[in-house]
Amino acid sequence: MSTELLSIKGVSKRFGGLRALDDVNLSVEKGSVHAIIGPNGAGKSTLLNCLVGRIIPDEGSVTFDGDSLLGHKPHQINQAGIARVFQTPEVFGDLSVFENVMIPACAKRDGAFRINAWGRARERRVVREEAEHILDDLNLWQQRDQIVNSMSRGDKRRLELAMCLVQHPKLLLLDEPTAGMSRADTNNTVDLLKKIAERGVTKVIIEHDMHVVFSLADKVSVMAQGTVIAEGTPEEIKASERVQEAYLGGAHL
Amino acid sequence: MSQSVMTSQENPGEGMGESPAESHAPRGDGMRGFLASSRSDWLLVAVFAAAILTMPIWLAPIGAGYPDILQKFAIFGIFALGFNILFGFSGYLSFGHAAFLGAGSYAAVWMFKLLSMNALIALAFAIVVGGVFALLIGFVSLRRSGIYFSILTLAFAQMSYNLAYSVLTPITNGETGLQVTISDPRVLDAMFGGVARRGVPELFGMELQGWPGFYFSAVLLILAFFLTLRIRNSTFGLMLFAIKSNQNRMNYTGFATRPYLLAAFVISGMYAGLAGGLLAVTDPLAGADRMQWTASGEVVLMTILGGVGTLLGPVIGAAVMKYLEQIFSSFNEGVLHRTFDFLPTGLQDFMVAITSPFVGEGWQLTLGLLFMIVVIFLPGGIMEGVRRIASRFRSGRGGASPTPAPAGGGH
Amino acid sequence: MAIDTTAWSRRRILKTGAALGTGLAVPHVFVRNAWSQNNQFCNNPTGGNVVLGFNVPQSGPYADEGADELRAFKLAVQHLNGEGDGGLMKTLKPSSLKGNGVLGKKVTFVTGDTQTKSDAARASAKRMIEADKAIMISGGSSSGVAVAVQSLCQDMGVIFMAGLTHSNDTTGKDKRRYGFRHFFNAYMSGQALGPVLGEEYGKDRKAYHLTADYTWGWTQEESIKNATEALGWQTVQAVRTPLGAGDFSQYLTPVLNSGADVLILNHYGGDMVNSLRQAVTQFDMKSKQVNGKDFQIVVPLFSELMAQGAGDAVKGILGTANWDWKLDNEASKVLAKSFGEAYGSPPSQAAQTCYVQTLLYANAVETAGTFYPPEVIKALEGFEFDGMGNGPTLYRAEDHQCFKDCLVVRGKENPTNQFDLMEIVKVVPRDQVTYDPSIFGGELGPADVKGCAA
Amino acid sequence: MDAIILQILNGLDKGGAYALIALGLTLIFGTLGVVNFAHGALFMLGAFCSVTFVRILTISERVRDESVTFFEAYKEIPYLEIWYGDAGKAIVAWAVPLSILLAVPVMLLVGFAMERGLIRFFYKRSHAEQILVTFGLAIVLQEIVKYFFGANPIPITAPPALAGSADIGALFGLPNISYPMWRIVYFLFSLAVIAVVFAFLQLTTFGMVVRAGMADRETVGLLGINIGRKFTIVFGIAAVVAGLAGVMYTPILAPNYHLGMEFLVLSFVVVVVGGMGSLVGAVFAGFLLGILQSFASMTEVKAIFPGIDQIIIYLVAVVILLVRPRGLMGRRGVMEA
Repeated sequence: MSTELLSIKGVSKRFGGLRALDDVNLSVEKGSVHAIIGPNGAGKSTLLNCLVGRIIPDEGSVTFDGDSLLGHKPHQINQAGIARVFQTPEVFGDLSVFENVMIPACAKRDGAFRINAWGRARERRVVREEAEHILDDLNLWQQRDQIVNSMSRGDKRRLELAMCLVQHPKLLLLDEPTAGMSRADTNNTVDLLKKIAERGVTKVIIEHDMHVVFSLADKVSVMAQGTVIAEGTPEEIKASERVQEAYLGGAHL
Repeated sequence: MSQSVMTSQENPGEGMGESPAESHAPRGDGMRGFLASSRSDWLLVAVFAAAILTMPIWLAPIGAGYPDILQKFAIFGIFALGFNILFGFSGYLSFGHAAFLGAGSYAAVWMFKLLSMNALIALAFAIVVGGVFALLIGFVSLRRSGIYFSILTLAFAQMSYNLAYSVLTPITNGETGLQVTISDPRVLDAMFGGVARRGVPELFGMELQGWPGFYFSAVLLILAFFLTLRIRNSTFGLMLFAIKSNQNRMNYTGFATRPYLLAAFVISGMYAGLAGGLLAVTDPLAGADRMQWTASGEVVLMTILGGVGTLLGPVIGAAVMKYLEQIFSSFNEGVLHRTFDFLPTGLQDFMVAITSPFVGEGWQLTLGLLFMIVVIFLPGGIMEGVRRIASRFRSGRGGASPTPAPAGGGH
Repeated sequence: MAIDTTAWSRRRILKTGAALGTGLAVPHVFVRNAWSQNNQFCNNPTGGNVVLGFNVPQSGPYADEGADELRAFKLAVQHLNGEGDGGLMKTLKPSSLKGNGVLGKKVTFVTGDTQTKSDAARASAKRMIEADKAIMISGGSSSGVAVAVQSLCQDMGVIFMAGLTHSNDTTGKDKRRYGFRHFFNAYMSGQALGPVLGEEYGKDRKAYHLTADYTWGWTQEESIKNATEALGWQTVQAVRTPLGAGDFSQYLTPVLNSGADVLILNHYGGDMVNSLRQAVTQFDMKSKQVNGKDFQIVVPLFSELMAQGAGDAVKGILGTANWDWKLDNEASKVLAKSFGEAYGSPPSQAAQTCYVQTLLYANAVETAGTFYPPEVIKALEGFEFDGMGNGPTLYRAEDHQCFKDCLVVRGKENPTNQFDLMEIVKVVPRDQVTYDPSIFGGELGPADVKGCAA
Repeated sequence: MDAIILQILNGLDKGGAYALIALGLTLIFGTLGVVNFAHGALFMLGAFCSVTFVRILTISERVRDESVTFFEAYKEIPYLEIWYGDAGKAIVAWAVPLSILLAVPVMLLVGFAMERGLIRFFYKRSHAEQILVTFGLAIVLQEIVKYFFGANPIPITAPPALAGSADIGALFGLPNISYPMWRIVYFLFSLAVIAVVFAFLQLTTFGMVVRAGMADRETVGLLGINIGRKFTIVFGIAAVVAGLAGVMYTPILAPNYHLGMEFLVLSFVVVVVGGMGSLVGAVFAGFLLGILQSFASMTEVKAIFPGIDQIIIYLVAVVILLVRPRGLMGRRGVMEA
């Protein structure tokens, strides 16, 4: 019995003449933190989009927990247990923090569609308790009534993370979770992610900041020009000359 | 569903009064009320019901204390409430809602002709027809979003209108409008011995014209308001607001958004069907004009004028527009002279001269100006004005800092 | 206070019922008194005033026509109250009018906007009845509105004196006991126009109809078709055009190549202005020859405002009209003078019909000696009168349609002034346009309705 | 055959009008991001520029008709005709094309005033609010026109040389094809205006900036310091295009104050069918819908589908939007939310 949660085999995607993904193979172990690094335009985000159903690959297979993900809509993939944090936080800006967290909690309870037009949302005790719990966990309790649009980017990111975690996903995808953050915010986020890691949620992280990558990841894949050029533990990647040449160039280290 | 129905009765949430979420909940009608207590909901409904039912008294001084206009206030209030469930909650701007209003009217009149003059049968059928019609149009139109959605709904409504006016005359009686006649079969009435009295819709013997017609419409408006309130505070309502806020995130959060939107579309179509049916109940004649794009535009304007996404706004917007249409258009110079009677002659003539372009045949000028003034000075519609006055009043009295409570959904 | 007017108190219903019962049992004269003393009908005027409701289009394409109707109503009210020069009060025969208001009560009026929409018109009429206590409603500029308001007035028990409405249905299949029409109708247009068309254009013609795609258009088309086919004309094609199409070129292009040599435009208002102008000034049809004959255009229903809108295009076009201010009779001159002095322009036919309707209603009330509608209706039904500008006229009891002479007019080639747009070709005598009321069916309904006082 | 050619011609002049109105509308959408419900009113104002110009040219001496005594009845003879005889007559006759001279500056001013005085405050507001304010403005504008010109349609004639119909068929050796000359003029005029607008957008720096803005609404912010002024100019251009469409349309359709509303819905359908933010799409859709509308009116077609001419535009709109999600040439993301 393998512990493989996500398996990407031979995935390719073309946009016109551009080969965005070229025979990508990747395997994510249950409970691991798997980082994907690489220069801009390497195809990291495209790969993520293939995972959540935003893009359908031309070739290859994506298997999650034993089932193929291809051809499923984003909401079905989420219901299957994959949650995603976006590069720029995708939150419900007009709603309060509390509501933002309740919505994904409802998705977990109600499935993709259920009309519940009579009962008061706030009186759904189970959902509410889950939301309260996660807000408390992620230090958002004080801001629970704030309208999200008025929050800082860092807080929005934290909220988005809370929205994903409240669903207890099997796999969490993080697209540059610290992009555009100050050093202090970045450190906070790293601490947060470490804290989450203790819960055993499997994670795939796309990240530029090597500090973040090496302090979080169990395993690192390096992408360049649409394909995976190296894979290994953070130490192995650090040591790999090929990676140094192709990408790192010492710039970040 | 079952869980929620139970909780709504028992209100176990009240027991969580000590929970931190309760204590800091912002209040005010602008707020979607998600965190407001259900007790304040009941209070709101009670105040609303009292205000609606006493309209004949408090609207009489401004010339609106007669049955027909109050019926229109109530009926178009229902129409706008339903429209707001789609547009105000989910952000999808339908430009063809008049089609459901018209379909509801035709459905009701056909019930009067074929089955019975009983208003409940007609209304039930009108709601069903409005809903089914909305299901068909919504299913197709919701494949697109934004302005593409708006134009699809507009196109369907205009097709309905044009056909109703001409080719479908056997069903709609075209320009003249579908009427109830004494010679109609009315199978049920005939069966139960109820002699077709005079072709007036009734509720178990009470003819629904004039004041009874108003109170009947008013009760339905209050029910519709209560239902809208429930929807707004429900999980379903929360999902609609979430779709409006960020549909992309909804998808990645595991929701199939289209069924939610279609449900909202059908519900608002049923409201429109009910409103159309009520138009036929209080005045049994259904004309094609009701389906024209101007009628669809009217409900859009009513909603925006009152305040998009607010609960009371659409009802107020509907009343303001119907008031202008009915009362301002009726002012002629004679009425103006009487109005300014208290002034000396010269001043009186002057006042009549400067006000007359805005009333009578100039009532639409006033309407246009009102639209502009409201939207320029009160971005959230009339409800925004109400909120501002309320917060000023509150701060003036209590000295509490008027933190601008976000006008829920009015973005 | 508004509750005071509550229309459904049980006591009132009982009283009405009792009064009705008495009404059936006692002699006629007594009933009348019983009614007028009991206030038990809709909006029985109690004070020193009586309110009339003038419901005209004030917005939309017919707003100018509505404004003209309103001017006529105001003039009629002045004359009824004994102000101004009295107008047709002096010429109406037989007349019960006294020039001191109606039944001694001063006439006042309220106005409203029909928007030329059934819903708006009914809402406006309801306001007049419910809020302003109008005892009679008049006005309007389209048949759809007339039929809609008429049936409302029947339900409310308020008399409706129709304004401009030309469809056969108004006094045909949709006729009502409480509705009266002075204006002529499509059938009469056909009967009047047919023979003139035969004389002017010959018996061997091929006609192409463009018809506004709604009820009035259809009855117009049918009436003209019947009249011209009776002459021996052929109908090549009858094409329905959407109401308010604006640009009719796609309907006009096939006409010249269809083999037809007459184009009949069953359009009114903006549609007529545009289709006629496009046919004449753009497709140049008037100067074409087809089948060896001059191509002709006919517009069965004319109005002054449409002629104004169509400009030069109207020159030489045949059509019919209800009345024209240049008619050579005393009453027409009196009205043209009275109206012209008051407003600086001659009355349109819409204005004339509205003016006359108001006077006729007032006269019927005076004759009946009561505002009680069933009595007023009786006074109007079968009323034979003269001196309103249309020659001897009968308000036929069977369908509440006025029968009078009908005008065939032609757009004037060389107008001598800005109002001189049409010339009268022929005054078709009343007998020629009279028809059997049964051909259009319909039912007038009862005179004693519970109405708004029930 | 002749019927088909005639209906194509029909579609071309109709399409010309649709395309011109839609062009300005989509320009405003694309660059300013504003839903302008007052655009029909601009078309109407253009038409009334023509009416005003004709009125000015035909300021007349009033020769009293003595036969009418109780009100002022008179015949009008334009002073131009009295003073300059046939030359004056000719000027009056060519009033419509000449009124372009009046319409361009007037519409430009109207456009500037609208944008500066009202529209610019609504760039950041929701579409709903834009709709309400521009719809209110449209009503106000038409009520003002109604106040001065009445509700009745006003007859305006084309120059005699361009009135009547021309035997087009003779050019191609086909019989029975004669078509109104002014409509052909209108079609050519619309092509010319479209060409000028496109040339302006293609060949000038200003045009490049505008096109960049339309291609990607995000980059509109990069238009530079004078972004406000550029928006004003774009709005002015759109107003002029709509106005010119109205000016030249007056001989075809007698203008009344309602004219704008009649074209409003239609022009939105054209823009959306063409695809939001696509100028070429708007022009193409304008002509396409014009031609289809003409064909749907043929009796042969109506015999098969009764009432098809009533709904054809909307039917086509529905079909196109279902087959192509963003109209014929629309881009992803423009006005989709």
